[in-house]
Amino acid sequence: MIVVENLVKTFGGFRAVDGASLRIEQGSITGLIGPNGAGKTTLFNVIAGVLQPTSGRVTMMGEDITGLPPHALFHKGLLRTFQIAHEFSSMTVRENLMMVPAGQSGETLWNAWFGRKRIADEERALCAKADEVIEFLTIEHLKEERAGNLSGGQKKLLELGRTMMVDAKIVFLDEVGAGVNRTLLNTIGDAIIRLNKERNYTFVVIEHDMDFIGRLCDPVICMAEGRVLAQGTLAEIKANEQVIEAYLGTGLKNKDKVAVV
Amino acid sequence: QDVKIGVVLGFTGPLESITPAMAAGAELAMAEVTESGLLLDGATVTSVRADSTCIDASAATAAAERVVTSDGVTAIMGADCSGVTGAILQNVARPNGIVMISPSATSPGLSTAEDDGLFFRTAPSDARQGVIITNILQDRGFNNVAVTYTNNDYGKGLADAFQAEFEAAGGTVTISAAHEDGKADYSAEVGALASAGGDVLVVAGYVDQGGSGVIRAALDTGAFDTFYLPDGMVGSVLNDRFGAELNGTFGAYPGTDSPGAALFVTMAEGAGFDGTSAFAPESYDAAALIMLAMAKAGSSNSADFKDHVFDVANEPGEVIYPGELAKALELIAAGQDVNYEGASAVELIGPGESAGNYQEIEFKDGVYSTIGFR
Amino acid sequence: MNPAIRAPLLFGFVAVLMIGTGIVQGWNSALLILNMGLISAIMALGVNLQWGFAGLFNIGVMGFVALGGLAAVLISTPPTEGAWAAGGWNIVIGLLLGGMTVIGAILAQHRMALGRIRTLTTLAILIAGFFIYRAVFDPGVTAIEAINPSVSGNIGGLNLPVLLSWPVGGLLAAGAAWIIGKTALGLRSDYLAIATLGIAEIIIAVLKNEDWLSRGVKNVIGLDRPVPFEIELQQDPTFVARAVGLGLDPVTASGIYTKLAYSALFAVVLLILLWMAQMALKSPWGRMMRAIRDNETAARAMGKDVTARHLQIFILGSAICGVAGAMMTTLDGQLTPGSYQPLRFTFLVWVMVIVGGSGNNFGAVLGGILIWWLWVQVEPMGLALMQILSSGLEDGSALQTRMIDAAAHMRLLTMGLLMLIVLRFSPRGLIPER
Amino acid sequence: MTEPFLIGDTMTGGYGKGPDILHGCTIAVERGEIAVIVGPNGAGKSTAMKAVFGMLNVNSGAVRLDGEDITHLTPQERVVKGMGFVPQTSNIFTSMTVEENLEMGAFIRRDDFSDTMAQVYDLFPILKEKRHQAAGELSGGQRQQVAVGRALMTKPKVLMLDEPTAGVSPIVMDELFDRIIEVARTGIPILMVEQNARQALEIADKAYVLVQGRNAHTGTGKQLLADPEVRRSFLGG
Amino acid sequence: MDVINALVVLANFVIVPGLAYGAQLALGALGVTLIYGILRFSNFAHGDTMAFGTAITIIGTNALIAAGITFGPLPTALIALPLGIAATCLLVLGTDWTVYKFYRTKKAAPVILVIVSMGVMFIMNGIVRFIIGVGDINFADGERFVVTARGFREATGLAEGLAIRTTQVITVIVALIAMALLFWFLNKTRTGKSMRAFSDNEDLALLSGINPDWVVKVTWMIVAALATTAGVLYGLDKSFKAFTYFQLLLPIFAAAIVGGLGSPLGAIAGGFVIAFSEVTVTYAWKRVLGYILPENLAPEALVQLMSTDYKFAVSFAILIVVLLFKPTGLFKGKSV
Ligand SMILES: Nc1ncnc2c1ncn2[C@@H]1O[C@H](COP(=O)(O)OP(=O)(O)OP(=O)(O)O)[C@@H](O)[C@H]1O
Ligand SMILES: Nc1ncnc2c1ncn2[C@@H]1O[C@H](COP(=O)(O)OP(=O)(O)OP(=O)(O)O)[C@@H](O)[C@H]1O
Ligand SMILES: CC(C)C[C@H](N)C(=O)O
Ligand SMILES: [Mg+2]
Ligand SMILES: [Mg+2]
Repeated sequence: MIVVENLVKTFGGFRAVDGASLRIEQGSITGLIGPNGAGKTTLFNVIAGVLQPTSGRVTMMGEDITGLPPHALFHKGLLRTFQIAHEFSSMTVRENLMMVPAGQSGETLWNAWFGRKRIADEERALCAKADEVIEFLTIEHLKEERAGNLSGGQKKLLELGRTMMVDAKIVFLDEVGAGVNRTLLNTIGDAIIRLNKERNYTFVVIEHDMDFIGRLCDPVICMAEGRVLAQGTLAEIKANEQVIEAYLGTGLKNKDKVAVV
Repeated sequence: QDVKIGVVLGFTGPLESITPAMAAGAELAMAEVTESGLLLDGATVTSVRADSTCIDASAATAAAERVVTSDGVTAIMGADCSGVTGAILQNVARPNGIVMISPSATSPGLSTAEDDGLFFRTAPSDARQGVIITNILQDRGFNNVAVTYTNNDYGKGLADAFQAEFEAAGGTVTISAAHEDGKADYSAEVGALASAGGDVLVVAGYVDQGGSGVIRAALDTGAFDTFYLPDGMVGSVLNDRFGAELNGTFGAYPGTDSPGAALFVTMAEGAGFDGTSAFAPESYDAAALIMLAMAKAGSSNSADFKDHVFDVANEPGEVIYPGELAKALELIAAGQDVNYEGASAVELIGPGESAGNYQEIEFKDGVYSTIGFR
Repeated sequence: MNPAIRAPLLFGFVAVLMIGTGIVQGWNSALLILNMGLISAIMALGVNLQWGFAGLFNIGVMGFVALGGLAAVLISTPPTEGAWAAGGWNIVIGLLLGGMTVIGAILAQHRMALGRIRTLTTLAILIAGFFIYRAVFDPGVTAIEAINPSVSGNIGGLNLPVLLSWPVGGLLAAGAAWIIGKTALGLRSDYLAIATLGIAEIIIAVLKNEDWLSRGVKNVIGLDRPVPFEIELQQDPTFVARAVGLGLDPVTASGIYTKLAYSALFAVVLLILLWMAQMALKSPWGRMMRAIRDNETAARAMGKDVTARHLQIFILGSAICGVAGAMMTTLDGQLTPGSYQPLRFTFLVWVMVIVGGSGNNFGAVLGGILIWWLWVQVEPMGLALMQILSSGLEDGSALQTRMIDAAAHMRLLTMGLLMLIVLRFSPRGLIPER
Repeated sequence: MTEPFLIGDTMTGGYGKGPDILHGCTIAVERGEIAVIVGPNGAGKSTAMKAVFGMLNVNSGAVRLDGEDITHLTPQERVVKGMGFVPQTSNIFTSMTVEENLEMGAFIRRDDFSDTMAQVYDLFPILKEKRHQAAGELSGGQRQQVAVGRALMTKPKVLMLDEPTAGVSPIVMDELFDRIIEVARTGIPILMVEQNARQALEIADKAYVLVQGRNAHTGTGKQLLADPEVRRSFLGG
Repeated sequence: MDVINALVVLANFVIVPGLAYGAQLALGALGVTLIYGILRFSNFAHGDTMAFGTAITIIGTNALIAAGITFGPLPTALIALPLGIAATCLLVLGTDWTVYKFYRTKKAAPVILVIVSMGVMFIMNGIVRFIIGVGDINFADGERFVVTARGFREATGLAEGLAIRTTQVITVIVALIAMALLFWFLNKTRTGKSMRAFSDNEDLALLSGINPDWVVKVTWMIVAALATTAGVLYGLDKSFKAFTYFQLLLPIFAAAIVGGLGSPLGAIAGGFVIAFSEVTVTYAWKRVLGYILPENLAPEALVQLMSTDYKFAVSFAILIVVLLFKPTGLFKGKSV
């Protein structure tokens, strides 16, 4: 589905992504893990067109999409969420969702003035859809709240909710789980699996929660220092010495100091 | 009875430093008339000030409209800058039929503006000044000069009129460069002027504005040391500000060898303002003309007295100087003609503007003085 | 206070102000203020579209207003006799050549591979183009400016009804906005602001110095009007009879009549634009714009073409300012380029938008009318303030004279004071966005 | 029972003029202890932390530090009293370098803090590498490390952390928890909100479950971990 | 010899005035940039703050001269400067306390503060005119020139003169010192860093124990000092006039922005960019070329790229071009 070849992105002299090459298979839920600063988010940003690559190539279903602007990629069915939530803070939660779908006829001025009947119909449908998503995210009571006033986790939920408003082909999730309650995260995981099964979405998921990754992802790609360090099933990755050293670690050293009751 | 006259001048904005003296000049004339008790059977004359801002046509129009409709003035002394003067004339004076005498709007364009016979000015059109400057320069043997002008209708109009005249008379204008008033720095202009060269720099600007800035920079860099100063540039502040640095500089501004100007200066001194300040005499004269015309018409209504402005300003009749308004009113009451000369030797021509008598000045020992008349 | 009653209440208050002005200072004064107030409201609407809807910090309002004014001259004045023959074609061809030079340079930049050759070609095109342009253009200018310079000296206009200049002013401004938007809209906040300010200054510089176009600083006066002249009415016996029948003095009546006619024209334009802005704001388009204003990165990721939307709204807002500019020049009856000052035409409009309530169309309209009313009325207020303050002082004391002398300057001080008071009690504007 | 070192006692309050978010919520921590707050998103955990730190109005209830009523002190005065806080969001100075961020953490300290800084760099080696880079240019997890490092620089008497491990990799999370335990054992009480609840509860001496601004469950970390109801509803089974 | 003459002409009409004007703008821009950097708004009242400080200094200068105190070859105003600074400090602190503080605690959007500062500008406008009037005031005394054009010609025997004014020298030196001090202060001192922290994230600054009131006070006091110094030096070099000080605002803003808002280095660079683009692009090269080129090639025409009418247009055009390549100014400024 997506092939990344030899991608390099430098900031000043620093090579945040340093010749990464990877394939994301159609219909998979690929996990992307790696130490902080490995270049995962940067990789996402380059694929999603937020950043221009220094060199390298990205193709989507054979088509070269390197350096296309984000809105163009969105129209090709490529969606992403942000690690640091990017909500539309002065708009309500519902508006945050309703603005997502492309091709709304009310988004041209002409229709805003002279096609008001059509807009009203579309809006009603959109509104119903948004309410569905809101219900799924368990934030019904916040429909009319300004998104800026949400709690940290709720903002992350909203991020996810936006991807559910349209029919995407591939969705990049950047740490949707960070700051989200684990019980809810399980529900989110279920939804991802369902979207993957029922609507055939492809997912790429950055996450530091191994349980979550384990439940969802196959294959898992581990990045480090801007390059792909290892790739395989989670079990394989977990057994990889390098990955343990750089990323997983060996657990608490101060276990003994924890009070036992 | 109380006759109200609007004094519409730019009390704020780029001319804010000369307008107080102008207003004081006009109000001096009004006080004189009120005191005499001879206008329209003892009418008092009060001034209603309004801010023309000099640059904001809309605000000026609104202010003028207000003094007309709200304060009920029956004539306007003003406005100062040609731009707002045109706007007030078209949007307030003509619709309301109010006489307007400007002491200082000198743009040649106003000569041909439609005015229903309501508009006059005690300042000459700049077309005339171009001739004067040419004559003075050539009499002194200067044939190669640079010009800088303030970038408005006054400066540009004057510079154009002068250049046309001067070149027709065989002179060369090496450069004619605009400067904007109120700006921070004039090095660029002076640089260009210096590069073009010339024996004299003609500064068609305002003494309180960029004009002085250009002179300062030109003197400091040694680009020019002789200047020609037209009307907007002559003011006693030059003595304090430049003094001996300007020795040899010359110029001319409206005025005659009639004793009016000197009289006015003394009167102004008594009233606590500077009678040599630019356009202050013209302002006194503008106000005086309005009141004398009213007396002549026996009415303070513009429609009645607009046709008498010429009568009182020009021959025939007894010559009237500043401070003699009471005498003029007496004469008019007695049915006699007056010829108002005033502080600036008023002589109205053609479309109702000053004929343009000029006095030539020259700097010597750090002060300027009048050396002749044209 | 509940916004639903707040807005009508405030508009009611403005109406009371206007009526009060009419009663105290005369209806002519009140209507004059109202008319400029309506025009200001339109400008504020344009700025609000850009800032309130899309967060574009445009402080080049003055430039667009001036272009509108230029349209009024170019549409309504008669062509100067002999000007076209003397140099009009040189100018047109010169301008075309100049435009082609720029296009050529841009094409070279786009089409050629990066490198020294590209730079050299571009430079060569620009330099050669510049000289050719000057060679064709300058003689035309000289010839035109030589035609009776003290009253014309410019190319003149098309001698069409001045009303036509309102849409044309909008188009002219839109065209300029397109060029500016294409180059500068990538800039953020204050950087965009200073760029737009710069462009406005450039537009004014052109207007001031290209005498062939609209006489430069020599001003064009006596423009045509869409409504009758007062004098004509005063000389029209039926009108006079009717005025007298109504118990009015014909002079006053004629003034009121023409001003009312203007008010009606302006109000129609304002209402149409207000309706359009309001519909746009409440539609999905408006929602998209707010999203873009809130967070551009996210809006991009959600498939919105931020650049195109910015350009669109920049053009629209500027066009509205252009329309207002043409209307204002029509009302003034003259074009005086020297009077275009940023303080008056840009910052004052911004004050209107912010005090009214940015992001809210009704707020902008309210701010436009209210602030203009203040701008005119602070003058007598400032004087009154000084008189009150100094009344306690000994008559003729130095301080008192000083205060009365400075009264004219209290105009701005009063303005500032009132602004601060309003913003203190409703910091997000009088009718805030939601 | 003696009074805990820091206690937010039956706090009720909300943001500005909005509705109350907290309803009689109590959280407390003893010297040398780690207290962990867990709960669903939007339960009011962050709000409770901010209330303890004086960043919003508490309509009723009190906050006491070491027996002293500090309910009416400004946040800044609380800092001077020795409280340190890492908020959940915007918790770094993005335009300043990493090192300057840490220096700002030590702002109220007048002594030489270079050794503390060295400790922070030991704990988060990546920060040492990036110390002259603007913090806003860091990756999500690196920012989180800066935020915690900044709070550690204060050498506080009590440390409050709002989701310190959100977005950090497992290895760093372990190190962070190790360090938190060490710090706590030196006698500094630590009050922390966590969504990585299971790991957090393992090291917690005391734990609170907040739901809709109210205390739903309270106990030791182990007790709550063992409670099936808590596990199912809040810890993801 | 001719080449030297050409250089002297260039120095006299382009380089020296450009440097001096640039330094004048830079000093003003430093104040603007500081407010933007720390308090995050464009302060429209800055021009009038400068005017106020200068007005007070002028009054002080007059008093000193009346008392017979002068400063030798240097302008007496420099002795009165501290008085002006002190008064301006009081004024801006008072303004902050009565006006800006309210919006800061409310966390109002920057643009509201901009408009509020316009209100303050109007008020200061009135105050300044009330205190000192509207006229042009010349308060420079002491030795006006370091080198006069005539003196230079006589001393060197060259055909061309070079004039350097005392105030020009002082301004350039003061501007550079002020910039260096400010740079050092913001980046190296504790208070300076806390000011930057405050501007970056106010809430977090609070959590770090930074006293916001103190930060704000220090900012305003520095701004008052910078504004007064800038105003006085400008007034000494040209002359004092309330209206001109208001007009100075635009080029000052342009300088601060093109240099990069919030950056002291940028303010200096911006000042010179604006000044030199005004002075050079419209310069007529006739005289310079006349010296350099052989006699028969010497130009008749002015050899001027653009007439001086377009001097502002050109300097703004350059500004825009700079911004197109460096969207947040030469030194990576902030944007809110
Ligand atoms: N704008 C920037 N300028 C300079 N360096 C940057 C910039 N953005 C990211 N980096 C650096 O690039 C590296 C990769 O960052 P990235 O955000 O991609 O990491 P990540 O893998 O997503 O980490 P995390 O798990 O912490 O989110 C980091 O070391 C970061 O400091
Ligand atoms: N600034 C604010 N203004 C108004 N309401 C707010 C604000 N911040 C948060 N809220 C509301 O308060 C409630 C509690 O928020 P809080 O941030 O305390 O949740 P939390 O328990 O920390 O959740 P999370 O785990 O998602 O961070 C939420 O419903 C949220 O919408
Ligand atoms: C007051 C005057 C200096 C005005 C000038 N003569 C003009 O016409 O604009
Ligand atoms: Mg990341
Ligand atoms: Mg939280």
